Amino acid sequence: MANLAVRVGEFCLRNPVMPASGCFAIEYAEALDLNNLGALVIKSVSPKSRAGNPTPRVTEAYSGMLNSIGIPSKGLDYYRREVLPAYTRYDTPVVVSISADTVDEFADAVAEMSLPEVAVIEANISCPNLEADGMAFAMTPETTYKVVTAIRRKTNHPFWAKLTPNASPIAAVAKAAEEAGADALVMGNTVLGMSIDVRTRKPKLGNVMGGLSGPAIKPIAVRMVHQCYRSVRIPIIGCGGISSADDAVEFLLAGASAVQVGTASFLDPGVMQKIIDGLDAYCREMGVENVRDLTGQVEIDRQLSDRWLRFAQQSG
Amino acid sequence: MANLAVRVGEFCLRNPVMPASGCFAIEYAEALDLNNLGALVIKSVSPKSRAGNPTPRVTEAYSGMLNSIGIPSKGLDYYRREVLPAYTRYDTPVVVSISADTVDEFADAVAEMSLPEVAVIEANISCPNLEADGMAFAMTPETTYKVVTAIRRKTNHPFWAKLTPNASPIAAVAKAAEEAGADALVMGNTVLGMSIDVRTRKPKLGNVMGGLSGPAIKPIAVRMVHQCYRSVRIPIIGCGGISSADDAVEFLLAGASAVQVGTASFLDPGVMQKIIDGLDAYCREMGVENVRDLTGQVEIDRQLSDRWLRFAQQSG
Amino acid sequence: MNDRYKYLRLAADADLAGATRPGQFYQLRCPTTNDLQPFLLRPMSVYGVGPESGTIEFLYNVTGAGTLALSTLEVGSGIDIVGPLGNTFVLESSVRRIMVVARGVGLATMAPLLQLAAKSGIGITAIMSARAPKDLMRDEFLRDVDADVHCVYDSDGSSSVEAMEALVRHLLDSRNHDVVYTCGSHRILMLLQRLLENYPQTRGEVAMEQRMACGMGVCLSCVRLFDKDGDKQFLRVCREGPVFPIREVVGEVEFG
Amino acid sequence: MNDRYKYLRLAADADLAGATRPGQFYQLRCPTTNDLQPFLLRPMSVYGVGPESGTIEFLYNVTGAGTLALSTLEVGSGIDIVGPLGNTFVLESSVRRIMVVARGVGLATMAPLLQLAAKSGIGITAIMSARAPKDLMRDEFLRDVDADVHCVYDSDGSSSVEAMEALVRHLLDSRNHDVVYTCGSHRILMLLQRLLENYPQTRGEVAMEQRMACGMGVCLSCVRLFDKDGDKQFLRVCREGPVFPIREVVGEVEFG
Ligand SMILES: Cc1cc2nc3c(=O)[nH]c(=O)nc-3n(C[C@H](O)[C@H](O)[C@H](O)COP(=O)(O)OP(=O)(O)OC[C@H]3O[C@@H](n4cnc5c(N)ncnc54)[C@H](O)[C@@H]3O)c2cc1C
Ligand SMILES: Cc1cc2nc3c(=O)[nH]c(=O)nc-3n(C[C@H](O)[C@H](O)[C@H](O)COP(=O)(O)OP(=O)(O)OC[C@H]3O[C@@H](n4cnc5c(N)ncnc54)[C@H](O)[C@@H]3O)c2cc1C
Ligand SMILES: Cc1cc2nc3c(=O)[nH]c(=O)nc-3n(C[C@H](O)[C@H](O)[C@H](O)COP(=O)(O)O)c2cc1C
Ligand SMILES: Cc1cc2nc3c(=O)[nH]c(=O)nc-3n(C[C@H](O)[C@H](O)[C@H](O)COP(=O)(O)O)c2cc1C
Ligand code: FES
Ligand code: FES
Repeated sequence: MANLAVRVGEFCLRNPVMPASGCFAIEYAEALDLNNLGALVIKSVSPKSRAGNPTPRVTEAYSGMLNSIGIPSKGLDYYRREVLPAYTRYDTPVVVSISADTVDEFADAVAEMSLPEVAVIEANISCPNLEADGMAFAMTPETTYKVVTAIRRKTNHPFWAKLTPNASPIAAVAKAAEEAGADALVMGNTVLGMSIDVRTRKPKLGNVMGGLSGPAIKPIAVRMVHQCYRSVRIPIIGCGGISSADDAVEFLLAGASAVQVGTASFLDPGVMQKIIDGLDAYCREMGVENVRDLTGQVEIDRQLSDRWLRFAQQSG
Repeated sequence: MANLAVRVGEFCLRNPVMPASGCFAIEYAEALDLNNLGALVIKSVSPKSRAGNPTPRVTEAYSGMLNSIGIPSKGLDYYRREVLPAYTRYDTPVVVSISADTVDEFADAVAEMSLPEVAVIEANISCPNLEADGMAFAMTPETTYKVVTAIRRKTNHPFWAKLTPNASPIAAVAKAAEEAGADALVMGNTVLGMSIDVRTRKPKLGNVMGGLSGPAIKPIAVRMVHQCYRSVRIPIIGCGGISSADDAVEFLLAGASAVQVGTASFLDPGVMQKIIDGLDAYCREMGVENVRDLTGQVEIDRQLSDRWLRFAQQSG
Repeated sequence: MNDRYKYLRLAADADLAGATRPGQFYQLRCPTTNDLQPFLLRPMSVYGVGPESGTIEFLYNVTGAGTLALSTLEVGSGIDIVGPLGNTFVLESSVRRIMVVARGVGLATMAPLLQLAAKSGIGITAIMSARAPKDLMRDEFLRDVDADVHCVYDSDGSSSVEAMEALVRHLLDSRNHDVVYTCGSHRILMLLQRLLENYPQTRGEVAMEQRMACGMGVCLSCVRLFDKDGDKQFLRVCREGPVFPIREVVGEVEFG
Repeated sequence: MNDRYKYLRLAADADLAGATRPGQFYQLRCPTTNDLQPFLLRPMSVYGVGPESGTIEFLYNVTGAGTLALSTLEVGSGIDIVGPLGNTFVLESSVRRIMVVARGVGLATMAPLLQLAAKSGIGITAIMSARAPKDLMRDEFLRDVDADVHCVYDSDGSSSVEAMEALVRHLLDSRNHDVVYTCGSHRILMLLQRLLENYPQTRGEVAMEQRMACGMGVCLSCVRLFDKDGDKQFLRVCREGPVFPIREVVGEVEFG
């Protein structure tokens, strides 16, 4: 048995595998022993009550799916009273994911949910910022810095900023989150996409656009994890298209300290346990004693380009 | 037989189907009648001679592939003398794709290639801008405006700006290209990705990162075409993951006036002809007389959200 | 079965027959081929179970990539399924007679209910609606159960709302029915909802459909709005459903 | 064939046997399953053709998703292939004797050359290298062709560079060989390149491999560097190759 324990900053996990927000709920206790997971990440909650987006809310894509669930919410009180207790019963740290519409609302919500029974707060700053025309907080370094600073002021809980792959200056966004005091980054959320039914001419999602997730986005997420890893010193939790232990290892090698599994659970509710077991098997096969030693260990040959150029220059 | 002819600005095509740059070369004459295509788009050429990137240059992904070919080039003289003539022999307009390292180099190269036998110039402004630290020209509205303005000053040829899906403010980038005088947009190039071999721990591409293409990126490209369509009045050529007539129609409905087919040709060199035939079949089945009437005809129910909100507000 | 409907029987080591109740469904991982790559699992009602404890049957309509891929499965090949999922039709022991109103592939969902009712000695009135007599699949629905069967068709107009309203009223008036069950047609559901206002002593249940991802209550993609005594709320078809009281369905708006 | 090597025979309506020359390859669209989704086509040398004009044979090594998926193909099923692609081994009519040096699955690529040589009455010296005698596949390589066969193995050290160098030298010295062909081992290629310096009258050809996307010369993914009389240039393995003069290979650098 390899040592699967990892640390995300000060925070210790029995293994690096946890669910992605919105792709996990207590019902999975029927398919998994929740005491075996690294952490339990709950669906995002927003302080404002809302119904979520119109149906249809999901449609499939090649090697992936689009969703526009939105963040249906009955507010924080209801959440604390009716949702949270089911998760805090396990011997596994609980991560509460928060979405909000404005900087202040975000900070206040995080403060309110910084409860003793909550191990970590994940700030889903990939959600729309109403003060910036609905553009997600994490789309620019400036808005990221602002919201993360405000949150940091209001909580002493470990808190992770969940970034969006739709942001092009991802290294700068990551840096901004680090400088503003985030304890870790989750990289990342879904990629904005759209799909049209060519018979009815209607968008396949009620909300027209939605987030692409699943194996289709894995190369994009791996790349962004690696870019973040080169940009910041805080730990990174990789997320996007992970459906096997090999995928998880790929994210660890790229620079992640832990991983989140989303869409893959919809295809196999027991997949997280398989990934945990597979990580152990991988470590034993490859002679890796501690899974945490994999973080960032992609072997990039810095001289390769130069060698190639010299080699290629011989050509006419 | 439906009328498949389309216009991209002043420029008429017998049908909306053309290859994507880098995914087509004269060798496909063995698999296709090149006189049946809408246009012939050639692999990008750069004024500077270069060898391209180290091998391995391709690797596969879920529903797609990553490439880091780079733009191997022997310069414009060689291109004009040795490459171009093979393409201009057909009764199909030829599109020359240009990449360059700096604004001036770009403008000069476009000017030099604005030849009578060339119908259109495609400026691959998704390539790295050495004056901006290697960030692609089309990553920001400002650098886009600058390079497109410079190009426009130097050519009277129809010219298309090829945008990159890695740019997050895509509507603003599109607008900048329009304002700076591009005749049309190609949306878009590959999405930057990365893939690691978990046994060797090495990146699967010699160049570490590379461009994701194929069906995996289709929802992203469709979304961006639609965002561009809402942002500009110049025509848009859709590109990204198209491998069937239904895919082509999806892009037309989203707002494209024509489409480019890339990776799909690698899986079936005859696929462009099948897409052309399939477009005709689609039009006949659906009672569409002119394929050009499909552009932008996605049926978005602007009241849906409101109806949904009113409906949802009933809930407690 | 015929051009449109296909039959699928699976055998597993688990006691699927014992674990599955009428109205429940499974999520099926459809096969992947070069041409068809259904990504999500497909929800499918259980059409029948047994006689072996590991045997389970589905009846499906080929509509898109997933079901088309299913139809390419060769005898003897395996697929992954998740389930049983969802709630069940409720058939109280006090019930004496039920009415089932089925259209299209909705009959697959209700077939196990017929078996259960018959086994419990409960009387069955069955109304079957189809485009034309050749589409009816009467035998596939009844599977030797004894019932008072009424068939209506689009082809002769007998399935029109007016004609069906008259028929259902007539049947409900002539004998007491404790419960009415339906599946497979929104139009019929709305008709029954309206009719049941006049029969307060008769319960009504409908098995609903909605796009699903997880099928287990996790993702919130499959919600529909229901009215529980004036308290309107979104419920998950996969978890609180797929079976809902006919009276609680809020059917005013279609969102595609 | 055995644990590692599989045999695939396809029948098509086209005259594949007539169209395909030794050294050429096809791109195979491997099957897609729930577990294996090879996206790109896989390049595969032709191992044999005929006797029917539409029949073509491949011999492959199960190494990853694509070849694993191939090995799940059931007898009677169909796959799409693109080809024939690439150039061919050259066997001039003036040739009297050739040497073939094969290792591993490289024998598949060279098997058609043996057939052609035998049919033309050309003498054949065959050196076969393998890990151990059980991996050799001698009969699969020769397919009843008469040749002067020498087998070398890792297991007894006879396949070491030194031992092979001595063997090849001895054979080239004892009889005139017009051409030496090889495939399947970079080490052997480098050895032959070095040795051929001493045998200027002997041509050498090698069939190379490289990652491919299009297989038709379009995408520029499959380049390798070659030295044409001091003019170094990148050539496409799929188009200018896969067969190249041994002397022109630039083998100094491995890029993964
Ligand atoms: C609880 C439940 C039970 C069902 N039982 C049966 C049954 O017994 N027999 C049967 O033939 N069909 C049944 N259906 C409908 C069946 O799930 C769809 O016909 C099937 O998913 C279509 O998949 P496809 O890939 O062929 O079609 P596509 O149109 O390609 O499917 C695309 C996507 O839309 C979803 N989708 C399409 N139609 C429906 C639908 N009507 N309901 C929910 N999702 C849909 C698919 O699951 C998939 O995610 C049931 C649906 C639900 C929700
Ligand atoms: C011209 C040519 C002829 C060949 N002939 C044969 C043959 O007759 N028999 C045989 O067993 N093998 C042959 N190969 C090698 C064969 O193409 C690879 O073994 C095969 O592609 C591996 O695919 P995979 O999915 O099983 O492995 P994976 O490792 O999963 O493949 C991943 C990707 O790498 C590529 N790849 C992996 N190994 C190679 C390789 N050695 N060369 C080129 N691309 C590779 C694959 O095509 C695929 O795109 C030939 C290769 C070339 C270029
Ligand atoms: C149905 C669905 C709902 C989601 N809801 C949330 C959410 O509430 N909050 C959030 O931060 N991310 C949400 N996500 C994004 C996932 O947490 C994850 O970042 C993304 O799906 C990429 O990972 P995957 O490819 O493994 O699914 C959701 C994703 C899906 C598919
Ligand atoms: C192997 C390869 C080479 C490419 N070379 C170029 C190029 O030289 N110039 C360019 O503008 N785009 C290039 N592209 C991008 C394609 O033109 C296209 O924009 C992209 O692949 C998305 O389309 P697809 O999914 O249909 O392949 C290349 C893509 C591939 C796969
Ligand atoms: S399908 Fe996921 S909650 Fe119902
Ligand atoms: S594989 Fe595309 S050029 Fe050789």
